[in-house]
Amino acid sequence: MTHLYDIVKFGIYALMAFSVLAAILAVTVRNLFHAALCFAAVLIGIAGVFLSLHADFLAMVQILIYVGAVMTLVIFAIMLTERFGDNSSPQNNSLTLAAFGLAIVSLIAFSTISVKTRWPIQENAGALHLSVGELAYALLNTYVLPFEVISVLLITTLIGAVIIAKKDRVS
Amino acid sequence: MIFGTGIIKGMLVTLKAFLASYFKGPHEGGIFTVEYPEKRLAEKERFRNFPFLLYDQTPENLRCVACDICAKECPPKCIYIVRDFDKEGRPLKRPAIFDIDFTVCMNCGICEEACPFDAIFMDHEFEIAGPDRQNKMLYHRDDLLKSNEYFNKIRPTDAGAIDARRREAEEKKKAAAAQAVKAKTTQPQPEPPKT
Amino acid sequence: MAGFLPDWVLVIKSVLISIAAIAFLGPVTMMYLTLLERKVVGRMQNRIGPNRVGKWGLLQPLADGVKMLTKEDIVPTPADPIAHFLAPILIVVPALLVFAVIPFGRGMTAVDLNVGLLFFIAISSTTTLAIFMASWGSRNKFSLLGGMRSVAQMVSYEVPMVLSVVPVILITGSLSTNDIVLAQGGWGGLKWFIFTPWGLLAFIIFYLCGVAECNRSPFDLPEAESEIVAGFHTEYSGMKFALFYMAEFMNSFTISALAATLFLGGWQGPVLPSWLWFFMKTYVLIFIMIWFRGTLPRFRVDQLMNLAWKFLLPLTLINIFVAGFWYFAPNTIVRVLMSAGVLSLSFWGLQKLNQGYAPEKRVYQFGD
Amino acid sequence: MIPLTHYLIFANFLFVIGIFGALVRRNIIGILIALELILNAVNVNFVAFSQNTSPDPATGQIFAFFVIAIAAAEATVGLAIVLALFRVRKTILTDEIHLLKW
Repeated sequence: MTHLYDIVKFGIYALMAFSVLAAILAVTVRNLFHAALCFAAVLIGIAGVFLSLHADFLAMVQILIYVGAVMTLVIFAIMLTERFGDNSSPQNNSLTLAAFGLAIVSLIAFSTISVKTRWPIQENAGALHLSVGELAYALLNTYVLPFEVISVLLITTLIGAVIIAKKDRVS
Repeated sequence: MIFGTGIIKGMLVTLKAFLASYFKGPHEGGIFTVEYPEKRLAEKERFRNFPFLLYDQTPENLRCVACDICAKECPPKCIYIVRDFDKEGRPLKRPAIFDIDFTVCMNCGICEEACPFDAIFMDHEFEIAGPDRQNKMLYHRDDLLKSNEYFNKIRPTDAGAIDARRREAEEKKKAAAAQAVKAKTTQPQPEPPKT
Repeated sequence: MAGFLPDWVLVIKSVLISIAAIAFLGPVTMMYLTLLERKVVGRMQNRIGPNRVGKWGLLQPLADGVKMLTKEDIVPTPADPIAHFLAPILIVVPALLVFAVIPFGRGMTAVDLNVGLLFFIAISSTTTLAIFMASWGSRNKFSLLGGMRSVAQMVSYEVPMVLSVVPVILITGSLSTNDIVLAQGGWGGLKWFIFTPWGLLAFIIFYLCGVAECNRSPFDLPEAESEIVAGFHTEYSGMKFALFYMAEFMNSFTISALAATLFLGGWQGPVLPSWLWFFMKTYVLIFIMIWFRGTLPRFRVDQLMNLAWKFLLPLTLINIFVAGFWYFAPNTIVRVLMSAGVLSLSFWGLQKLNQGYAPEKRVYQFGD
Repeated sequence: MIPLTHYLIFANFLFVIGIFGALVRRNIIGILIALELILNAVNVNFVAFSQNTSPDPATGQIFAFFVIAIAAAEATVGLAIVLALFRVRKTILTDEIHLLKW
């Protein structure tokens, strides 16, 4: 069975590399529509990573909400605001070099932190599978308050977004 | 009116048509398509397609006398006739050349009505295809010839009426001829000329 | 076999077998669904439908396939090459992925995920992305219009579809499609959910939204031939168009299969083998979809949206409430009557509410 | 299977790319995409930690749900603002929007 684990492990690392590459493309590609598509690829990659962490309900929710809904929103916004001719203007401003330097520095800093510190790893670390029932139990018992607050927040966002984006009635 | 009943009523109509197509005959709402090459619908008698020339018994005794009336009457002018002459140059009552250009002919049937000698009629045979327009679709006299039996087969009533009329004219002519012959025989001895 | 295979090869072999089965089943069902559709719609219009190629037209799909393959594949010059090229692929991928979760027979589910149903809904919601790419990539106003319409329709019909599935999950207590089918096994395999009041209503709503989800018949506004040529797949020809066509038919198969699984008891049935039951139910539902196509005219955009947001959505919310009551109420006739009463009352009420809908007078911004 | 640190490094990469994108992009929607990237990186961290270190693995995933919900809400409002802005200023490039009042 070890060969199978190796194949699966290699698959996951490939998925991670694919998502990082897609993320880099999503940030640097000039044409915004392609950037949004690369971002969708990153989301699906991350859903795959969630699957590797045995969080399959979360992976499905991620695909459903992010790729299904948020991407639709982003692409609608891109379509409504993109004037055909102007995607030739350089997408990045003068900060590029400074931002790149900051990025590299912070990357190194975070990585050393995450590698150096000894995290309190549980012994049955990767083995436990979480059933949807336990998840629901946690969501509706221990975390019921944030659950209700989130629903209120979503309603207000819904109404707020409609009001902001509504064409004001020509009186 | 409850929300979905209109839709259900419409659906039942199509379901009835769907079931009828399996169990009903062609005239009670079933399928009436005739699958053409294998099965055919009989043509109506007065169905007109391109004209053809008629001959009695043998292709030699053509009914057409090259009177050129049909060529004159033909609206798109697609008939071309040249009279036949015998060796001494005397005109004969036969066409040497009788061409119909099928690409021009519009199957109107005026030539059939105009022909006083019952020589040209509209055919039922419509599956005509030629490799090219110029020479293959220009039908000459021999291609147009068809027998009287064929004419009776495709248009029994018209052919019957025409044959009856011709036979009757035949008898009348024979009777007249016989009568004329008898008249000639009864007075062979004219009185001697008065001196 | 010489020696027994190491166990990891067995695992891979079983995976490959199920992949091969689905890769074979998908396109073949698609081909013969096109033939079934043309025959049935033909029979409804008193004509025969294709019967030239092969015995009863059985080889017609092959002929269509060859035609599609040999057709020239035109890419419009202003088109955005990447989006234009990727769109048909990204539409077929979810259509095929979704086959993994459908229980074809007693033990015949390719991948028995314990989040099977959510997998189905999540994957079928990614097709909006591919439709966006197709409509935006081909830089053509018809396809853009078609793309916008179809995405608006798919998003607004996805909400009632997902909510209409919640009662089934609530009653069976699990998201896995296999458990759902097992839960409908009582009365000798006939205890289907459709025989409960909330099940019937949820089935109708799920099925309607399913038809809208694959842009078929009464909801085929996005590819309305008469209005916007062919919607988002206007600029496609040859093999790419065949992929769109295949995705649409595979979606209609999977939606009918899932509706059969959730409400008609999947492969549960008294005597016949389990997979036969499954395919019979699915094909009955596909026949109904084709029947819709043979009868109903196309919806207007506002009727489409009203139906989804003002009629189906409130109905599903009430349905979830009734299913909750059904779950806790004792198993007596009172429970049936009450839930049936509440549901029919709400159906009638909502229909009355929607009756008086007169579209507000349009305000023209520029033309007075 | 896969040690925790590999997940953390993956999340760091995404996080850093997100920050770089947010700083560098001129188009507001580009910035919104970068922001979503950062939130996703945070999600990966949540789930990785909850799977490997916390006694009750559900906590991480629950927080990931909340992050997804808030990210969706934030994206909606952000794009509504972008549309309103585009309607007024006909452009959504950040360096062209520098006047508070017209």
